[in-house]
Amino acid sequence: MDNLYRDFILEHYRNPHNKGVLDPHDLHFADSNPTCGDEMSMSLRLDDGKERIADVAFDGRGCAISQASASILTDDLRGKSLDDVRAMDPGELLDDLGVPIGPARLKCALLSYKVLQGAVQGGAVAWPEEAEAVG
Amino acid sequence: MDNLYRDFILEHYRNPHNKGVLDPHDLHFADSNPTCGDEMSMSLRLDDGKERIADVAFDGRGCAISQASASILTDDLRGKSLDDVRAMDPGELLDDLGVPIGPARLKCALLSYKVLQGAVQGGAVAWPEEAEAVG
Amino acid sequence: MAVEPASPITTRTIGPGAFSGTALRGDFPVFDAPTRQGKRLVYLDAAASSPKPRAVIEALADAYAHHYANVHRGIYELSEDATARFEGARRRVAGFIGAPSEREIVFVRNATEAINLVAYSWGRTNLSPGDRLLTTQLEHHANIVPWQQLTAEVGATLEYVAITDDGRLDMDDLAAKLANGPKLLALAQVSNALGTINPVAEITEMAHRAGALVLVDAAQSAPHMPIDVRQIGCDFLALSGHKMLGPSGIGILWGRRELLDAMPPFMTGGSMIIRVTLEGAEFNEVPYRFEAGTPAIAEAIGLGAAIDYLDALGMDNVREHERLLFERAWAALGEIPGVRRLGPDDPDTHAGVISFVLDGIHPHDVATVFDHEGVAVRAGHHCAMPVMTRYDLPATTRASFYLYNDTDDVDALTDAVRATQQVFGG
Amino acid sequence: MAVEPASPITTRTIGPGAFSGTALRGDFPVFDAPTRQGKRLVYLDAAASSPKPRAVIEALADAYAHHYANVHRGIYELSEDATARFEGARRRVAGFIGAPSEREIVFVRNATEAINLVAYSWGRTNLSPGDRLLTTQLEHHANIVPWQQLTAEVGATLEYVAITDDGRLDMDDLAAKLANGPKLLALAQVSNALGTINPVAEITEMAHRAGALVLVDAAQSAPHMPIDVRQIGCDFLALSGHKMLGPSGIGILWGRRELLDAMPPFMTGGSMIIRVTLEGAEFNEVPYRFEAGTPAIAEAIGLGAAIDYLDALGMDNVREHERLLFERAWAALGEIPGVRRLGPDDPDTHAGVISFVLDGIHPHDVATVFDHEGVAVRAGHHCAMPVMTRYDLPATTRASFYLYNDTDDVDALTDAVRATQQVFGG
Ligand SMILES: Cc1ncc(COP(=O)(O)O)c(C=O)c1O
Ligand SMILES: Cc1ncc(COP(=O)(O)O)c(C=O)c1O
Repeated sequence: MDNLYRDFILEHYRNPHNKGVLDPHDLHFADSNPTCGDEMSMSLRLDDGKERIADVAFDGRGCAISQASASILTDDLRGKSLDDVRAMDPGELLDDLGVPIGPARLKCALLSYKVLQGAVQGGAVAWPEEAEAVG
Repeated sequence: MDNLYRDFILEHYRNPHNKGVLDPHDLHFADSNPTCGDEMSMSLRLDDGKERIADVAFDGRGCAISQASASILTDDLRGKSLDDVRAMDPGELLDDLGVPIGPARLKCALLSYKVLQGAVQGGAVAWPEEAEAVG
Repeated sequence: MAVEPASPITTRTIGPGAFSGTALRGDFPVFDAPTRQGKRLVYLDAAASSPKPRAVIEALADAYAHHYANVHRGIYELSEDATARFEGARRRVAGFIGAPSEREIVFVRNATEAINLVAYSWGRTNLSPGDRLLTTQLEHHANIVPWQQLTAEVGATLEYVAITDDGRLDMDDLAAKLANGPKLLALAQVSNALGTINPVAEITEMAHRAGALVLVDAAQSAPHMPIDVRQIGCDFLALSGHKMLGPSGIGILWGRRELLDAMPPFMTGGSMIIRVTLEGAEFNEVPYRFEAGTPAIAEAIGLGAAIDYLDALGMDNVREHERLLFERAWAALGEIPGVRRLGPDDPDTHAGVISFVLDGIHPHDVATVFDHEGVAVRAGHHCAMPVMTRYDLPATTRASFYLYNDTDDVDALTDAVRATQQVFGG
Repeated sequence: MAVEPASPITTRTIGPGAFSGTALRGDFPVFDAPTRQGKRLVYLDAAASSPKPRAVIEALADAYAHHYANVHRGIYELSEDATARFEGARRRVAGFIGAPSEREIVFVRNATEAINLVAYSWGRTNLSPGDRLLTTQLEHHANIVPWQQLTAEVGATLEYVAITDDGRLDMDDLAAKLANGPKLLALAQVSNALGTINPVAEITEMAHRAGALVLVDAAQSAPHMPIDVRQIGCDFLALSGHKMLGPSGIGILWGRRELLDAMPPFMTGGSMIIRVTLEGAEFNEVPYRFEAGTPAIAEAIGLGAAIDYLDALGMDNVREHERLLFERAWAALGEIPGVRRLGPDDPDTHAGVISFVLDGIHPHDVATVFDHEGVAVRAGHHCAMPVMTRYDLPATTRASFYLYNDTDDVDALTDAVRATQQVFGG
C-alpha cells in the first residue's frame, strides 16, 4: 500500500494520544464532518494566566485520518498561546500527516483543526479553504 | 410560397364565413389556444327538435389557419345532427384545409374543432390527439 | 489484482439467458482508461450514480448539435423537431414504468424534486393539523426530510415504519401504523443503504385498504428491475435518470392522472400557464402545469436513449444479472472474517447493493484503500442516517452492481476487502 | 434569398474590435445543415434558447464519458474528479457575474426555479399579511406568477410598475410604487418581449433607498452583456444556462451571502443536510442547503464551458456586436410599410431583441412563412401576456440576435418580412 497509510498514521489511529475528555476544562467544542457525520470534541485546560494551553484532549469516533490528525495535532498544543493557536495554518497539519490526502478526505484530515479553532475562537468556524474546494 | 397558404385559405381568412355571434342561440362555447392565447367562441342554433344544427357562427381573432379552419368547419355544419358532430374526426378538418400543417400549428388548425366539441358536449374537451403530440 | 486491458470485450455470459457484463463495459467509455494507480476501474457505485453508455452520450450530443431549440412554442422546424423528441422521451418513460398515459409523466430534476413536488403540492393541499403521514426507517433523506418539513408546517404527525435486524420492513409495525390512518405512505422500493427490496405491491394493497395513498421512491429500483405502476398499484412514483444510465438533471414524477389533475402547481412561470393577467394566472393541464420554465430538454431526450438501451437488454435480464452478482458477492463476503454484511440474506429481497462494515476499520478508510485498488465504492451514511442510527454505525461501505459488472468485479471487491484488512491488521 | 453553403467561415468582422458572427457560425453544428426547405438556417430565436457551440457539446460529452460520477461524497478518483469540475464550474459562474464568493452561487434548473426558490424560501419567511411586493408590467411570467402565488398565500399585495408606450419602465410610477414600501422589487434587466434594457443599477439604488431588496432577472441579459452583481448592487440574480450557450437543465440563483444564510431550505433531501434523525434535520451551509439531491452535474460543467467560450469573445464585444445588428435591423424594419416595432428606439436601452407586428397578419402566420424561408423566429405572447395586454396585441413576432448572427441575417429578416407581406397582401 505504499505510503497511503504510513505506519505512524496507523499507530496514532490504534493508540491515539490525548484521547478523552478533560474535566474540568476551560474550553470545550464539538463539531462534525458533514460528509460522513463523524463527530469530534476537544477540551482544553489553560494555564493560570488563561493565555496558554496547559492540557488538551479530543474525543469521538472516526476514521484513521481524522483520529491520527487529532492525535498529532493535540500532541503539539501544550504551552502554545491561544493567539498562536488561532494563527495556525491548516496546511502544516496536512504536512505533519505526511501522507497524500485526496480531496474527499481533506475534511477528515482537518476536522480536528476545525474543532480546535471552534474551541479557541468560541464558536463554529468555517472549514479551511483547503477542505472547501470539493464541497 | 408553394402550397403553404393556398389561396382559398387566405380567402377564408380575409372573408371568413359564419363570423359573429348568433343571438339568440341554443349552444355557446369559448376556448383558447394555450400556445398563443388566441380565443374563439362558437354559437349554435338548433332545429325545433333540438337535434340538428340550424345555424352556426364563430367569433374571435386569430391566425389565418385558425380563422380559415373555423370558416371551413362551420360552412359544413348546418343540418348535421349533434351526434354526427360529436363523432366528427378532426383529421377530416385537417384534410379539408388542404395545406400541410406543421406540428406547432395543429392547435391553430384544430381550435375550431375543440370549440365546437365543447359546445355540443357541454363543456371543455381535451385537445384531439393530433394536437397533443407536441404539447 | 493485475492490471487488465481496458474494457475487454468477451462473449462470456453470466447466467443463463442474460448478457455479459464484461462485454457491456465496452459500451461505457469510462472503462476505457485505467485509474490513476494504473488499475482497471471496478465501478461499484451505481447506487450513487451510473456511468453512461456511448449511446446515451451520443444521443445527447446529437440532440444538442442538430435538434436543439426551446420546445412547445416555436413555429419553426428546429423547435418542432426538439419538441417531438422531448415529448417522445416522455412517451418512452411512460412505457418503461407502465404508466397508462404519458400525460402522467412529469419531468423534474431528480427523485428528490419529484418527492418535494408531491410534498409541496399534494401535501399542502391535502394535509390538515393532526393528520398523519407514514414513511419508513430505511428511507433515503429525500423520502424523509420533505415529509418532516411538510408535517412540521401543517401540524401533522410523521411516523416511521420500523425495520428488522436484517433490514426488512417490520410488517407488523407497518400494519399497526397504517391502522393509525395516515393519509399517505411514502416508501422506497429498494433501499439504497441496505439493498432491501420492499414488497411494494403487497404494501400498497395494505395501505389502500387503510385509506392511505402510496408514493413509491423508485430511485433504486427503476434502474435495476422491471417496474410497472399498474402492477404495483401505487399513486405516485419518483425516479432519477442519472441512476439509470441517463443524464444528470432529469428525473420523473409519475402520478395518477386524477391526483395530478387535482393538485395545484408547485413552481410557477412560463409554459405552465394558460393565461396571465396582472390579477392572477390560470394554469395549464398536467403534466405541463408542473413543468415551469424551460425544461431539461436534451437531458429528457438522453433519458429516452437510456431507456432504449435498457429495453434492448431487457429489465428482467438486468435484474437476473444483478441477482447472480449479489449472490456471489454476498457469499464471498460472508466467508471473510471481520466482515459484517447488512440487509436481508434472501436474494429475492436483496438488490445488487451490499452495505458492509469491517471490524475496527472506518468505512472512509476502507473506501480509500479500495480506491487505491481501483475499486470505486461509497462510504458514509448514504443519505440514510436513520439506518445508521438503527444499527448504531457511524457509516458503512457500500458496493452496488449494475449491468456492466461481472464476476471479476466481485473478486476485485473481496480482494480489496482483504487488502484493506491487511493494511489495518498487519 | 438564395441557398447558401452551410456555415461559411469568413474573416469579415462586424464592427470595430468585435468578431465575425459569420465566422462564429462555424462553431455551432446546428448551422451545418440546411433547413427542410433547403435554405440556410437563420436562427433568430436566441431569446428562447441558444444553439450550443461544439466546445460546450464536447465538454458535456467528455464529462459524461470520462469524468462522471456523483459528486461531494465519493472517496474515489472519479468522484473527486467530477466534484472538482462541478465546483470549478461554480467558481466560473461566480467570476462571470462578479459574485464576491462562489458560495453565493446556487445551481438550479433555470431562471424560473431561481425565482421560485426566492419566492418560497425568502418570501414565505419574510412576508407578512399586508406587506407589498413590486414587480413590473414588462416581466416574463417567471417573474410574475411566483409573486402572485406568494402574495396570495401570505395575504400580501403585488404591484406592477407601469410601462411607457415605447416599452420602458415608467420611472415616475416606479418611484411612486417604491414609496409604498415594498419589501422586494423583482425586475428583468432585459425584457424578452420588448428588448428593453432596464437601468438596474440606478433602479436598485432607488429601491434600496426605499428599503426594498432587489431581485434581478438576468435571463435575457447575462447571455448578452457584461454583468456584475456588485456594480448592479442587487440582492438576488437569476439566470438560465440554456440561453447563454450552455446546456438545458442548469441555471443559477445568486444571492448575497447574508441573505442566503438566513433563508430556510426550499427543497429538502440528500446533500443539503448535516444530520437527519427521526425527529428532524439540521441543514447544511449555503449553497448546498439549496441543492437537494443529485444536481445537474455534467450540465453545470457544460455551463462552465459556455462561460469559457463567452469569456474568450469578451462580453463587451458580444454586446457591441448585437447593438450593431439591432441598429441595422431596427432601421431596416422601420423602412418597411406595415411593420410596427415595439420597444425603445435608443440602442442604449434596447438589446438585440426586436418584437414587431405586421399589419393585418397574425404573428403565427408570420412565423410560418419565416420558417419556410429558413428564418427561425418566435411568435406568440413570449410568456409575457401582460405586455401583450398593455399594447392590446394578441401576440407579436420576435427576432432575437446572438453572437453567431451577422448582417446577412438581418437582411434575411427583412426579406422574410417582405415575403410574408407578399403572401398575405397579394
Ligand atoms: C426575462 C426572462 N425571465 C425568465 C425566463 C425564464 O427562463 P427559463 O425558462 O429558462 O426558466 C425567460 C425565458 O424566456 C426570460 O426571457
Ligand atoms: C432510495 C433513494 N431515493 C432517493 C434518492 C435521491 O436521488 P436524487 O439524488 O437523484 O434525487 C436516492 C439517491 O441516492 C436514493 O437512493
